[in-house]
Amino acid sequence: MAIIERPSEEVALAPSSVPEVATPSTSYGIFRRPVETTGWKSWLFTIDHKKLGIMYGVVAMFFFIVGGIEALLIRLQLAGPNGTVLSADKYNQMFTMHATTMVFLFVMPMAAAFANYFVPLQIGARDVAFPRINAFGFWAFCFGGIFLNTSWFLGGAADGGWFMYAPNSSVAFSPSNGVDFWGLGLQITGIASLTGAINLIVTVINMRAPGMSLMKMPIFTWMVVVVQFLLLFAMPVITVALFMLMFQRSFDATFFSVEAGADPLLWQHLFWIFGHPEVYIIVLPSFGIVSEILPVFSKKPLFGYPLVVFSGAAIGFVGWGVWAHHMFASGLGPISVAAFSVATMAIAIPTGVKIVNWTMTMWGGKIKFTVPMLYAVGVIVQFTIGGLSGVTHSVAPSDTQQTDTYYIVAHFHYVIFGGAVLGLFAGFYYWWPKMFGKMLSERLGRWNFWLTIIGMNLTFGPMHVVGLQGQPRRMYVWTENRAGEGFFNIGFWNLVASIGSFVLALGVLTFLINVVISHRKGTAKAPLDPWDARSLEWITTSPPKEHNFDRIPTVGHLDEFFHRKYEDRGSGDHHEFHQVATGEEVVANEEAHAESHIHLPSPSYWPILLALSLPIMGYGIIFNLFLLFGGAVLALVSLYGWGLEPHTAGDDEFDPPTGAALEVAAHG
Amino acid sequence: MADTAVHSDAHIEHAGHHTSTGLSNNKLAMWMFLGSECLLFGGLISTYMLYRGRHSANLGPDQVWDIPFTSSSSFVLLMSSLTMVLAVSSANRDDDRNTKVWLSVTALLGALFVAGQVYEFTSFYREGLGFTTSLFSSSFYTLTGFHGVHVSVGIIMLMSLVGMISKNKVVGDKKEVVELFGLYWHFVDVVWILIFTLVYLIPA
Amino acid sequence: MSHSEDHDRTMSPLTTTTSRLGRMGRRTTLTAIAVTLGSAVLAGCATNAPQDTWKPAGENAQKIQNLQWPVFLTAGVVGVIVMAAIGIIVLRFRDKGQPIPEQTHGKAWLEYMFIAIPAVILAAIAIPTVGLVMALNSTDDTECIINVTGQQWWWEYDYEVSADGTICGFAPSAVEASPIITSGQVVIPANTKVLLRGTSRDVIHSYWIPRLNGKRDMVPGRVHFLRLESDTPGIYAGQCTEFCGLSHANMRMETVVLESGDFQKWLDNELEPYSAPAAGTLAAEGEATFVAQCSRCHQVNGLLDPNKGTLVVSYPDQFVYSGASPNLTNLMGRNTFAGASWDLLTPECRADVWDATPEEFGAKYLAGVTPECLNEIDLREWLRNAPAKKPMYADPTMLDETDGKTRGMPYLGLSEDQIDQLIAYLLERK
Amino acid sequence: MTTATEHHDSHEDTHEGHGLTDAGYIKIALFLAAITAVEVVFSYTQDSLGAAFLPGLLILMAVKFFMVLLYFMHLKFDSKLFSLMFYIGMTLAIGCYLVFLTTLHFFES
Ligand code: HEA
Ligand code: HEA
Ligand code: HEC
Ligand code: CUA
Ligand SMILES: [Cu+2]
Repeated sequence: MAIIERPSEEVALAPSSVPEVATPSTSYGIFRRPVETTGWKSWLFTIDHKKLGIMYGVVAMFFFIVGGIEALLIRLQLAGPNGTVLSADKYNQMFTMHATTMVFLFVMPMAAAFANYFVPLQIGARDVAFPRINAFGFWAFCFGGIFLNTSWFLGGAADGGWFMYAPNSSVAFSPSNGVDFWGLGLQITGIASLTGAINLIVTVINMRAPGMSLMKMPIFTWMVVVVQFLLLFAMPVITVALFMLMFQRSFDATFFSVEAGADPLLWQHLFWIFGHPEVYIIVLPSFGIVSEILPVFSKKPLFGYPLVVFSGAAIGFVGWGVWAHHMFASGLGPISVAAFSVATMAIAIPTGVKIVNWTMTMWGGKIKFTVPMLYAVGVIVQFTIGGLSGVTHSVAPSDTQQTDTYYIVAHFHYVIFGGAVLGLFAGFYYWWPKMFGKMLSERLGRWNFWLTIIGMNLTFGPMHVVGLQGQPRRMYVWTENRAGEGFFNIGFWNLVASIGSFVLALGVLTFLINVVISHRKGTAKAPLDPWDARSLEWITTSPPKEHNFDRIPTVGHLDEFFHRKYEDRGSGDHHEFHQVATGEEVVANEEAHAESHIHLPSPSYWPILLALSLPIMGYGIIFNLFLLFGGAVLALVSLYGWGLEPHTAGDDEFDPPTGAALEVAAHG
Repeated sequence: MADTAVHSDAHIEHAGHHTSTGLSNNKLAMWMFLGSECLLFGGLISTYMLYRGRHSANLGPDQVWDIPFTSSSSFVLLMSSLTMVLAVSSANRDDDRNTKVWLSVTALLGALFVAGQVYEFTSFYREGLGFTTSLFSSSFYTLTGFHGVHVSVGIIMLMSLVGMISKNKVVGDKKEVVELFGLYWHFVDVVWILIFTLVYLIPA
Repeated sequence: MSHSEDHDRTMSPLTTTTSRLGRMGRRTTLTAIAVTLGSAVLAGCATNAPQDTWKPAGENAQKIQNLQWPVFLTAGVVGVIVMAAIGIIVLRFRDKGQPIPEQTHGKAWLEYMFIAIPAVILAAIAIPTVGLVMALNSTDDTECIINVTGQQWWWEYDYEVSADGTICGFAPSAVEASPIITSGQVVIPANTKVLLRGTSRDVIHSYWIPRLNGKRDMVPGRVHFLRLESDTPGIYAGQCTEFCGLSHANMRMETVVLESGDFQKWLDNELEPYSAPAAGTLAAEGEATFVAQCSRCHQVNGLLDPNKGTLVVSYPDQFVYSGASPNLTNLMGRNTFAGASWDLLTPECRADVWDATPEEFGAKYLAGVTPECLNEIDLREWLRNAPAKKPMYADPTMLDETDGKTRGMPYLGLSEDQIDQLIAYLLERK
Repeated sequence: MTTATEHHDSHEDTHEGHGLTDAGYIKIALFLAAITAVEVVFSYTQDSLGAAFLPGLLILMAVKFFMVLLYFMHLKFDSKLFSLMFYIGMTLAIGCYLVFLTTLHFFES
């Protein structure tokens, strides 16, 4: 924001203190370039990766609760036989939107929140490569998510299940506008993912601090890069599928019209070519978080760092060759089935590397079981359960007994909740002090953790039983006729799962309470380095200053921060680590050598306006083509505005001009 | 199109060049975008391939194609790649005048191609091949339509660029901006090379 | 399992790695045995749900079972090992003030080993998997083909007459063979390799009788095959497992396996000519109502229009989007209806048939639905208002997208009298 | 991002000194046009070409594709990183979609 920070003691000690507020002058006729650094405008038009990260987080959390409440309704309906909480129609909408919300509006954006916030910090950069595109990505996600959910009030949400198989998604079989909203909404959030992917990859390739070679990069950053590559190449595939769906529904194209000779397997292939990479998109960021946390609390570097990096990349790569394991019962023919079955098994190998290396990281460590660490260990255990049931699916003949039953539902909630979501919670607790300068309560955190773990096992554990006893998924009711009796009876275990889901909800609620309490206690300030951390994001204040680092750190090691704090005084095979500096001292040293001229790009109206045009066009396609035209005009105007706008507001756009401030030399 | 990197010294014009790899952010981003587009067009082409034979008897590819016509419009698009590369080359010599000329010629050739496509579509339509007629027609129009939209967007961008160069309003490094547009334009041409052979020349 | 926790804690953290691994090995062997026994016991008593995937009753299901239990076991053992390792770590490597450990970045040989071991295990799983995929797909030894067609939300079966005039190798004794069309329950002879040849009339459905075989999607525009085979007479329950819209949950199916003698009887009965209800009975009134209200959609083979004396042929394609409705010729010969979602038998009679021993089963099934055993409640509700019982897309004001055709059976506004008549009429359809 | 100490002027080595002269570009364009002409001729003489027809056309297509990619788009002279980005996408696209078409029995007819 074209202001120079003067890193003085005051600023360092009171990180939340606001730098000089500049008053904007006029630059767009009556509108002014939004250069405020406080107030609502500073959020709405911001292009700061940290603010955007927080905004991603808040909105994703909101959608987590939405998706969670949808899940609770599902569980209420299924608690007993012939449930009456939801009608068949509402139930179908509920699980479709539950999955869509959780996957596209919670896990992916929450990972984007962490990636946005921490990737630049972990590689020693001051922002991402394309800050305005970053802002656009956030708003596209936000508006896309809202757009998707307005379908609830405009005739009903999508009801075809999250993989929306054709031809059940055609107008004749799903006459409400729900599927249109679904397709266009995902298209919009997909644009956000694509731009985000390009942005983050460029950032990591090009903006690393001096000395940070690729193999010295924090593992979280690595996993984010792999995920962005997956997004980069997977999004266009679903884009093609969604366009065909839109043309089918809105303009009577024939892609999925069986009467015209269409092959319904076309959609399945396109969806899963995207869909399988997608599941690794979901889980790898959390793998990254876990890989950050385990070394910190074990006081050991990540075991086999290069192998963990390569296995992450390998998962990403092999993940492109296994999609048809979702189609083992679709009638592909035995050769394809056998090939995909074996390929799927292969993916357990790189994933196993992660599990084993995490375990070996802890082995022989000096472990502190803080809340983030509990969650990280939770991931290892819970994900392994889910991964192993995944291996049982990969055996194609057995999968024909399992597919589309609750046994699959159990698998993917163990890998998704046990892998991805627990990992995200680990990230919340680990990085909260960094992001907000305040600690979350460890005591409440432990409640949070245990309720969540017990809740998730109570919820998803019984689904293994229910599924192997033959209960298909996506059934709005089950009957006692097919429930059986005795220990494995479906009725009992369905009830357990439903009760479990409320325990789980209590767990999530505890987290929200923890957040509220932490922020109410206005004064309690987190120590600068509460965990004795190891990576670059900790070599700055908490929360970081607007420009992240007073001086861009020079990197000599993987775990740079650790090596600045500790020194090996042993000799030969004998190692003895001694603390030579505290985190505070390391940061103070950086501040003492602050750089003088720091330019940051300025906020802009255009990203949010461009993003706003997308849902307008969406409504246009569904309801009224004039609206489509209006949206297109807005998009065009925003694009031109964007294209002609300099990255940084000129000095004269401030009132008074801030040119003078630029010359202020840094303190010390 | 793209923002410049955050940079740690005050020379705004040079921003984006001081990178870990020495490569331009914008160019890297463009190449990634093009890599991603491979999967988009790949999907559309394979869908077309799957469905090209599924049509009513007398409205299949072999019946409606007009190879000489499409060959000439392909030639036009191919030549627009030449003019584009000449524009880039002029821009690299800081020759604004020729840059503008070649960019305009490129846009013109592009427009000629699009006009040819519009003509082709209307004549197919007159023969009875609507968008919804058959699987073949839906996937053909979708594939070539996507390509046509890419060309049209390119034309708009080229003309805007000509305007911006005239008014001296190009944000960032002018040479690079021209080069980026060039990459995009050539990619669209490359896609047409595939379409021309796979869709038009190889019989269903 | 009781851990030797105290012992663990007293051990010096500097114990050598080898001895740790050795101890871990011993413990996991024990746990593995426990798990093996445990799962064996559990599998043994898991006789319960009719769709239990671990209770094979046919050749293909058995082959799958033979492959899957060792896989589950392997997965279980791997899981236990991981958890045991975590358990040991939690107990042994807590921060008890020990010095900061060596900042080791890994040991190459260990890392390679941990790649090699899973690779070997997975290869051991992969080979039989590929073999079984191929084996399950072979159809050369098929002895009987039955066409099955899915539509929202029920299955139709069509027993083709083969060139030699037999159906599944059985020749009807009395009459000439003509195609048999039924719905909901498919009746097959025991010890016969039956091949279902399936497709769909609207969206994708999936055919699944867990105890006989894995599932196979039935896709519109494609024909897929699925083998069913069993040597034990009885009813095997199944369920549509590909999400197919509103009443996916109410799209079930059952495979009925009969001894060859019983199958012959069933066949003969199916092919018996139509017998009109005796004049003046309630059922005869029902026949008229049926012709007036139902026969436009539902076929009853051999039914003559009482007024015109002509053969009544249904034309459901004008009213139902999928173009088909269940053939009701021998409705009471099966014992469930409407996508096998409700019973035609009262609970007691149902239990009698379903729980019958394989020897008794045939006779009980062939008895069909007797007046005493009729579950009138559900059938009445169905006739009174079908879409209220089974969610279907049948509201006439909301059918723009399907040319006014319903998906499923619409509300017909029948009076209670008409329902009485229809039930009396339907009771004789067997 | 680098600090001033690591500062190196990179525009020189990324923009200039590589690539072709304008005359070179024109030659390539002519070559491309010629191939296109050959392709069209191919499509008219399909019968006499027999089994060589399909592979011939595909090879010509690939030659054109890579000529534009390598020369017009400078990929040959530019950083390998750009090639990497593009080729990953291209390879995934070719690989996945070929498998996809194979499983749908596209190549069997
Ligand atoms: C986070 C997301 C995630 C992850 C990581 C995975 C991971 C895996 N998944 Fe899962 N999967 C889903 C999300 C995920 N899945 C979803 C959402 C669906 C359903 C979609 C839908 O239908 O709605 C699904 C469905 C699904 C199916 C289709 C089931 C069906 O519908 O019939 C299959 C089939 O093969 C499968 C397999 C696997 C395998 C083999 C892995 C492997 O990557 C797991 C590897 C991990 C381990 C194996 C554990 C650790 C390893 C070791 C300890 C080493 C030693 C191990 C051995 C020697 C075995 N998954
Ligand atoms: C990221 C992915 C993700 C996540 C996190 C979850 C989380 C949960 N899921 Fe879901 N789920 C899917 C992805 C996910 N799911 C997918 C892809 C499907 C397949 C859909 C399909 O078939 O198309 C599916 C399907 C699915 C089904 C099967 C439906 C069916 O087939 O008929 C069920 C049933 O129990 C279920 C349950 C749950 C539950 C109980 C949670 C819980 O973990 C939720 C926990 C969260 C909360 C509970 C929110 C907390 C709320 C508060 C704190 C507010 C407090 C308010 C109150 C208590 C009122 N999910
Ligand atoms: C407009 C078409 C239509 C009409 C008219 C109609 N039905 Fe149906 N009926 C159906 C359809 C479709 C089904 C299958 C519904 C399902 O199971 O999902 C069905 C199912 C049934 C079933 C269950 C059949 C089975 O094998 O499972 C019975 C019994 C039945 N109808 C009786 C009647 C009677 C009696 C009447 C007349 C009073 C009638 N129907 C009128 C369309 C119709
Ligand atoms: Cu038919 Cu589900
Ligand atoms: Cu998958």
